[in-house]
Amino acid sequence: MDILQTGQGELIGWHDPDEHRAWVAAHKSRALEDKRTTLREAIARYVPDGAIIACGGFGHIRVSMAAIYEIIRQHKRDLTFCGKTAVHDSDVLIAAGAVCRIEVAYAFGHELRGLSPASRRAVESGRCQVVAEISNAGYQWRFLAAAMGLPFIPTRVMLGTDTLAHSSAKVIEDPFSGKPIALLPACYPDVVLMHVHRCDKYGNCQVDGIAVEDFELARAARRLIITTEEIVDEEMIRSQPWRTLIPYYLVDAVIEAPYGAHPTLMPDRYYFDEDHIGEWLRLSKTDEGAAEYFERYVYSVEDFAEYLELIGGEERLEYLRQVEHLEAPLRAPWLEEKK
Amino acid sequence: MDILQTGQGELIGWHDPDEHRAWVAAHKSRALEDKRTTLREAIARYVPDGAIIACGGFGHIRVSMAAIYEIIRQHKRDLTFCGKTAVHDSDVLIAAGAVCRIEVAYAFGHELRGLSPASRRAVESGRCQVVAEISNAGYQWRFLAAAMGLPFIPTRVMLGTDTLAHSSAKVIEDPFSGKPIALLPACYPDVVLMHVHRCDKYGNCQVDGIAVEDFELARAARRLIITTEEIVDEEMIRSQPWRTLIPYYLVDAVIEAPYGAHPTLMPDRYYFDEDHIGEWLRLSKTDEGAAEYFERYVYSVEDFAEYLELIGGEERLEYLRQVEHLEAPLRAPWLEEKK
Amino acid sequence: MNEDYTPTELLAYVAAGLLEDGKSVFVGTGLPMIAAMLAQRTHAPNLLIIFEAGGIGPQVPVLPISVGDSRTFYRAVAASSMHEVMSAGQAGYVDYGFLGAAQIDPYGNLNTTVIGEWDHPLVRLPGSGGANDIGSFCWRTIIVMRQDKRRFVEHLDFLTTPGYLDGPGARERAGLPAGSGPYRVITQLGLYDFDEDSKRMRLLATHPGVTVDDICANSAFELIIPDQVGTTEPPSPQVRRILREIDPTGMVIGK
Amino acid sequence: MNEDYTPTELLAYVAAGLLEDGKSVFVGTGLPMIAAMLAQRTHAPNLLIIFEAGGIGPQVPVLPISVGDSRTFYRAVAASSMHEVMSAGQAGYVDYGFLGAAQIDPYGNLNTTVIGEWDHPLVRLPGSGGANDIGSFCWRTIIVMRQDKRRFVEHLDFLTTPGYLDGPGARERAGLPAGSGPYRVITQLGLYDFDEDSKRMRLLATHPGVTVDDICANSAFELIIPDQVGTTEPPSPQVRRILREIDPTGMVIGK
Repeated sequence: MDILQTGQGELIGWHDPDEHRAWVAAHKSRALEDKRTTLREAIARYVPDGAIIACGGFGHIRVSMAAIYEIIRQHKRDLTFCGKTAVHDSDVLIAAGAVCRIEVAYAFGHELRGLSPASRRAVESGRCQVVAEISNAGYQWRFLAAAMGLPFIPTRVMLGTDTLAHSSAKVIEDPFSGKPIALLPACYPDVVLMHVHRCDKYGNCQVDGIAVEDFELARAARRLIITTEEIVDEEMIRSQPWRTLIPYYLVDAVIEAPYGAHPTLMPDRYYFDEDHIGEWLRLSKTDEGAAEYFERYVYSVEDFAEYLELIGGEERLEYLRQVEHLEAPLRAPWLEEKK
Repeated sequence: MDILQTGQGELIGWHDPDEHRAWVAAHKSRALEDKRTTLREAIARYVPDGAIIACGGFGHIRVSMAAIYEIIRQHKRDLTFCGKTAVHDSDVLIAAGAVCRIEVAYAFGHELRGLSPASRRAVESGRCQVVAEISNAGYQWRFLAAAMGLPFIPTRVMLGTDTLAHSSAKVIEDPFSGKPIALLPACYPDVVLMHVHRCDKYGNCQVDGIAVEDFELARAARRLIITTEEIVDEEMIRSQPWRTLIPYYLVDAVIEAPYGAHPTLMPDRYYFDEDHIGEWLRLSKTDEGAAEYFERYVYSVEDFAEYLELIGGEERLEYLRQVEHLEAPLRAPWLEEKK
Repeated sequence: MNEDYTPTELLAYVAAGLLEDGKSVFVGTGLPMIAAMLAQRTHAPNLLIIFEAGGIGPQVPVLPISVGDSRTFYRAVAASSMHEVMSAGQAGYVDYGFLGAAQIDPYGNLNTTVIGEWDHPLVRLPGSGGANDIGSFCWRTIIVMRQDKRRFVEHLDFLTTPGYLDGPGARERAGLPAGSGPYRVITQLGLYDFDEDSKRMRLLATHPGVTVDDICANSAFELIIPDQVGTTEPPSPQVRRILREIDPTGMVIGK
Repeated sequence: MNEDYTPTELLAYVAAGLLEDGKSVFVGTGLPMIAAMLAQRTHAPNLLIIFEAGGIGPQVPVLPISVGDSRTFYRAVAASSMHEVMSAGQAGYVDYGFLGAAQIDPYGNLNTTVIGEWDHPLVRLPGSGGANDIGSFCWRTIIVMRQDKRRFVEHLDFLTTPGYLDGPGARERAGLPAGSGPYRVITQLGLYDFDEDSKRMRLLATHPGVTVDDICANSAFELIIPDQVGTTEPPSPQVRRILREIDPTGMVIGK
């Protein structure tokens, strides 16, 4: 095999396909079982220190914040993060000291809101290490390779750039066209946290709106923890089985967590809580501020329900529902500053 | 590039990715346009003699028979067929003399009903040539490669077999695991015929039930002709955009053709017409019988609506609807023979 | 007594007995479907049935005619795509797979493509379909076929679907998933497995009334015949009643 | 007169003018979104807007904050996946793409990863995100960024997203899609394209009130300055009114 180029980024989450098949056969149950549990139990059981983790959704869209807060609450350490399209998820996990290594497609930024003070500080000071670069499509396709049980997927992006040079991809000559082509190694995260609109107690999941890369990521995951706006009867799944994005045998734990994506956006349910994200961005400008945030919103609360009371309870959540449905105007600290 | 093995099957439907990109840029409209037309017009325009064609669905499930009959009616010749999971579709096209070359994953059989007399006869006599072998998953992934704009997709099936030796795949050493792996070349059919439950006049399509490989095939197609049970208002598409299997810019022609899959099965609408399929299997035991079938059901009728009258009209279609919904028992000639 | 069972009922019963509860199986139409449904209604209620066209975990109401039939995703947990189920198989999620064949060789390799030469076929068969895929990636494939000297052959006319290729380690050397391969062969005469050392077919049990001589007389290659050969258990009246419930029209079982 | 337009309004207007009707564009949040919506409401009503997280052809009701925001698939023709839209791009279906950058070099290569050394960053930026993908596969990429000597540099600290790499033919030699690449650069000072022969950046037009000296003084690399340099047309009051309709809260345009 002539290899034209080998990216120098660290190869995280890759397994020989045969090794992964053996793992699947031994660890993933094909039986229809009631998988309902608590977040405390699920995170304690499936997220060991040092694990490689990834989040469903899109960084601040449909992110399982309930699971992320529980990881922080349990003081998980030395996690490696798949920064596929990382926004709020990676920022708080890095700031809390849970994540100390990250492969980056997108991270350290909050799109229109600006850069992330806390995680940038962690990276620039060396507390969090960037182990490899990649692009959004590139990461997405690393998960596709894993979902297909393949060692790699080819792509025509990243070629000729430092992004590729610092990735874990290799470049070969395509034996069909004779042109150089990049091969993206599969990525199987140890644990994936994913928030969905509804699922049954077995873990058969439906999502409204864009799937982003959750189809592939759910199938790439070794352990898949599902938080859901609601647990529905099996009947709802079986009456429209073509709506199932994730079948139960991919899922290890199911936790009912209404508003579990707050302060991120849940399509057709609730919009970004810009006041809360704004509070985070303001406090996280210093380590002390970030610590204050975690003390208030994570360590001092028993569980996610208590957190929801703290951020404004029913009234706040109703407002976010209205903004999502275009029934109330958006308020945002960063928007105020532009005026 | 060390190539461990090169399949000796003919490589059909492959294009250099750059050549395909240029074709897309020049020929696929990204504008939202009314694409409604007649089958006569669509087939005349998009199916030249000699084209490589493929059908959506699954051989005798959700097959655009209305489009297939029109191809036969217009005496198209020298077509090459992608026998991805070919059942009734390939059988009638080969018997009618429209298709004279086929790449085979599955063909010449009618599952439980037995083998296909007409197309077997054509292959065994040399009138139809098998140009390559492949597996169902292999073909599916050839379309995935095309849908992704890639020259190939790797797979771990077919290795070590004559199926691979007579395919268009190549085997290389995977640079990540060091193990042999098969590379399946992309396949871009010149024309794909697909029958869907509903679409709008622009070609945004929804399908109920299994997608089979239509997601990938629609994206691999150079020209995509959609027949649909009904043309719905754009509103129905836009109110649940996550139900769209095929966005309009992939589609070249939209034809409303209720019952357009008859005598094949349309999920949630109508079941196989076993009497009609049985008539075909009986008649097609001889060339004369097959000719009689085409004369009666294709050449003597003006269009698909007239055909539907001929096969039993509203009463017959209502019965098929009832069988699909488990409201009437299945009758089938081949079932009678087992008794 | 039980002696009025049909050969097909026996095959279905023996096949069903091979499937474990809580595992997954790739099912085709006909006998495999019957066997999987029988297993679900007896010892393996939590058997996950998957169809290659995309149906996952259906509650099959009546026997489907095709693996893409709407009955294959009736009240299913998912009505997905070939990409989804084939990927799941490739990634190791599918335990069992059923295969049929026109020819089998001592290593469990199968031919469903052609009798005669490939470019000048005597009989053209349907080709791989999903067989090569199932034979490549399922952990344990179960082959159900008729046995005679034209079908149990030393050399296949065409190797459509991989068994153990030419012996121990050959699958892995070819790049096929490690640790997978043919598990059992069921014919109208008996039940076979594969010898661990040689990967050649070995008689495990004869069906009631079948002798080892019958077995050997109906194979063109030498079967491994161990000293101890069992006899398969025929289906009980209760099993036969369930089979009639599953296939009331006799579509597969016959009347 | 028109002189009370803001710099952002001008950028949006110039960017919108580059988009053709009946074509497709990969859109990010902020200015690209505004430009695409302005184009749709003026000369390009049939412009197909695509978002990298899966939104295709939405009827955007209010400005989205994120490219995965539910506004990006509001009344869309499809709410799909990243796999779908990135594949469509790779296969040649996406005409235009918008990119921003912290640094650009003469060949239109972009840096959004790091200022300083990669393993000892002075400033860590978000990385590629979808930028490398867009820059690799869109037929024509439009770069919108601030121009000064720290941003227009001879050598990037990190080449995140490919422009023309090191000159003519370099994209193709690297294996990138043929015939694609940077199309225009828009800054607060002017509008640029790339010279056909050298693939280096060339001044096309200055914004009203900006001189060629201003242009050159704000680039650390030598720009190609042709004999004839145009002046961009400022947005009309009508255009500005539409921009205010699109962004009533001033999220992007400012107040």
